[in-house]
Amino acid sequence: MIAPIVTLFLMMMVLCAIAALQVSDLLGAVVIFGAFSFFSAIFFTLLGALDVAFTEAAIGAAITTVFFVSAIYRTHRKVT
Amino acid sequence: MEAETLSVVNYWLAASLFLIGLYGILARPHLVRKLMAMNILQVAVIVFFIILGYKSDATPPIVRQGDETPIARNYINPLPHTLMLTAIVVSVSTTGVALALLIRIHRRFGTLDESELIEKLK
Amino acid sequence: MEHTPILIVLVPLTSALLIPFLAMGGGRFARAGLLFATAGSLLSSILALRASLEGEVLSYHVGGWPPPWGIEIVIDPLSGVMATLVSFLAVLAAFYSGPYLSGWTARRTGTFCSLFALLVTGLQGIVVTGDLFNLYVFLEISSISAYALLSSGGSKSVVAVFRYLLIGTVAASFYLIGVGYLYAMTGTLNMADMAARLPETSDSPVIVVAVSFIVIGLAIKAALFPLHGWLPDTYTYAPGPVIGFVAAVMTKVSAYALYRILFYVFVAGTGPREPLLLLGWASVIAVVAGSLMALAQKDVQRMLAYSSIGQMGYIMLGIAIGTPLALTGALLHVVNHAVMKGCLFMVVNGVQWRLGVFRVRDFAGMGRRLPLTMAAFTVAALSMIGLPPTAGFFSKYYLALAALESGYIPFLAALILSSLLGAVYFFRVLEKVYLSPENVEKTRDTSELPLPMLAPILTLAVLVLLLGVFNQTVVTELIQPGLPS
Amino acid sequence: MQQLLQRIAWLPFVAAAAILFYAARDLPTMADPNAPASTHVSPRYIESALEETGASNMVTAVLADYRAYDTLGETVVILTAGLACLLVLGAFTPARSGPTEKEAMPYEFGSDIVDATSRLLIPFIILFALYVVVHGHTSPGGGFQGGAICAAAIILVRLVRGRAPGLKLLPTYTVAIGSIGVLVYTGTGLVSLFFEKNFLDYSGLPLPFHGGHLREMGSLSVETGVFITVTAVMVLIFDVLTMGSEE
Repeated sequence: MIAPIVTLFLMMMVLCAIAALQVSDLLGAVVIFGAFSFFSAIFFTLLGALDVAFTEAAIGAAITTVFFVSAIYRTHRKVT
Repeated sequence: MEAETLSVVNYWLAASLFLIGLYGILARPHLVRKLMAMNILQVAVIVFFIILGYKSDATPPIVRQGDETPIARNYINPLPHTLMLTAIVVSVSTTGVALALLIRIHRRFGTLDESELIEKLK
Repeated sequence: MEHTPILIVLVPLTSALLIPFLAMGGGRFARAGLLFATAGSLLSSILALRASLEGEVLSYHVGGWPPPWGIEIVIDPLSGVMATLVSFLAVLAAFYSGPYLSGWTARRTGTFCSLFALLVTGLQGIVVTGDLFNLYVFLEISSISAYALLSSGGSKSVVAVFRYLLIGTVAASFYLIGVGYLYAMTGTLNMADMAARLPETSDSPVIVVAVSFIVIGLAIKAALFPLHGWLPDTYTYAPGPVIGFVAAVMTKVSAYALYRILFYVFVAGTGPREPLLLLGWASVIAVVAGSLMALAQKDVQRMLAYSSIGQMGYIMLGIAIGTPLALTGALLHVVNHAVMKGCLFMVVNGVQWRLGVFRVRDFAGMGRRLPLTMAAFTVAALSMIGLPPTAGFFSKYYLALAALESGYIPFLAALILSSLLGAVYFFRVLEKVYLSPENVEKTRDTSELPLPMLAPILTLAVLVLLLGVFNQTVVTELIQPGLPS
Repeated sequence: MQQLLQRIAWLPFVAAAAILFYAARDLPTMADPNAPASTHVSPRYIESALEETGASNMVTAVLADYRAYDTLGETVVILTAGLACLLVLGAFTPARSGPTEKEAMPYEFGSDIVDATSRLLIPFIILFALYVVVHGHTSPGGGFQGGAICAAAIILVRLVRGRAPGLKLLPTYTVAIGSIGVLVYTGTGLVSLFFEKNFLDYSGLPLPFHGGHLREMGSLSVETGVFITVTAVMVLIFDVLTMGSEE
């Protein structure tokens, strides 16, 4: 039996993904992207993929976000 | 029956993530945004694989203390997890290289908008 | 010598790891390390090829785990020939890069050489692997190193490469999702094991979808026509020593991977045929469109890039027809095109490096200035057009025969049309080279290219002729053992 | 022509959507224990990983032993990315004379409280990273996760205290450290090559262990290599992204 909560988290991920592509402030988009990664980490935990969740949280949510932020700091932040 | 519906819904949501990523790469004009879309696309593939590995009524793939003879039915399939560790690492590597390229593009052309960039290249 | 299969990958890999340390002693050591990497890979490839030609498929179990649990490296005549081809061109490109790198700092040279060795590692890894996911990993190694190397040619190349990076990652994700579908249906990732288990499920639509995704993914990497968008800009602005190698083998390795999966995993013919026919029509368009667009270019390097798109169409056409004759043609064309395109790109980049010119009209009178280089260019160009006795004629001949034999007349027409177009755009350049007066100002250094650049160019030109003259031997000894039984 | 291509760009999107949604219905039902993926290759990993490789975490067993060659490739991907960043943005402004206070803080994140907190936390974060690597065999974790955590700790130092401590680990050194990590990995594999076993077959290692235990030591050594590479290259990429410029 698959818990509907799995589906719920997938929906959250889809919402975050859409938001990350639409928000006009790039830094805000990156933060939403971090949330997206975090939701996916929880999703992986629910499906028993503990190692993947761990890696996604450490690499996807933390390091990728830091990379994005440092690159945005060196370019520009606002877009239309 | 309910399980089957839910299963298809999950596959569809993973497919939607993939499509959102594809849409972002094709249609969003800003290069950083395209890069984010690329990451979403890769997470979609990871989600798909993790769904494949899941088994009902099974525990995460770590042998329980005292379980002398582990039976395949009782543990979730570890192979997709392994493969997706690789995929996550690949995606962060690609992102790093792409951001380095972006910084250079911005230094040279002063913009990261695709249409402005095409204008400046002419 | 049971370990030769793994050495094909390991030698360039280990050298790539040592090159950053060698570079601390100076750029020359880094270049020597690169030469060692490519030469070692070539040597092991030749040894493995010889062993596999004696009739036995070498299968190497990495980690001592038997497939499908562990990862298997497979050397059959097909992958042996491919590995030899890749490492041979890598050796030549390593020589060729010498003068180009001479002005760089030691650290940058070290990074460059290390990445080049990693590119070779990635391509060789794709060629020899027997595991679908392992192929993905090495695809990414080769792609990431190629992005970096191709972007070292100036600002325009960076923009082009960024686009290539996005498209390339999409392609890899497409491939990976195709592999995911296959894994869901068969539970295995080993190619041979999957081929054995697929017939049980081959009527499922999921398999058709999986084939489509894998074909689309690898076709993007191989720059098949509607999916070629990344190629022209990337190739045009790329730096010399890189493009001579990348243009020669990288798209071919993707085509090879596609061929391997279609004919060794799906056992094409028994599986679904629709994606293959679609591929055939796409390649017909590719052949014609590539040649037409090449005709419209003023920049020689861009012209060659578009011509590559057309030539990839030939290879895909052969794969799509799928008869033994067509496959012979396709595989022969993989070898031929790698050799002649490598030669052409090296010549054009050499001219650009020496004289700083790249447009067709700037090539006027070049035949008197750089006689040897231009002789090589002529040989390779004639081969691209497909005149006997050069190598290009024979692969086109096989493809044409195959198209005729299996009744695909439009395919045959496309072949002939594109050969005519090829003649037009290459003779346009050759006419400038030999018949027009010079128009480059006299002050520039106009002596022949330095030996490290000239030697690879001439080697490739001679090889074009040899492949043509001894084409019968090549086909029966090397190509035909590589066909699926 | 460009306009036309822009229009056509939608076609692959629609096509992909159609086939993705179409295929989903014919995939094996999610969580079905009788799906091919759960009944073919994977049972061996589950049933004999502990006995054959000594790791009770099956993911680590597959990662570092059964499919160690993949993981080697993956580590090489990371190193390649580091080198690639270095080639693209590899020039650093030398700061031998010592940066001024202002230059030392490209980000205005530093404050006394943040500084004190990070000083308190960072040793524990690094300790935790090492724990994650060493315990990868019995609990979730391994070289990648440990490396990422350790890199995060070092990046934290740089964010809080600016450039000055960052320049002590120049990219030239981090890339060398990254290479050493992969060399540890290939070295482990090559040792077994010399003892007449296949590449990465840990049963050939000359260590006083047997069976699963010996293989566990082999994969631990490999994980250490992964840890070194991931840490070094993640820090390298961060440095390049924040301070590098084209040569």
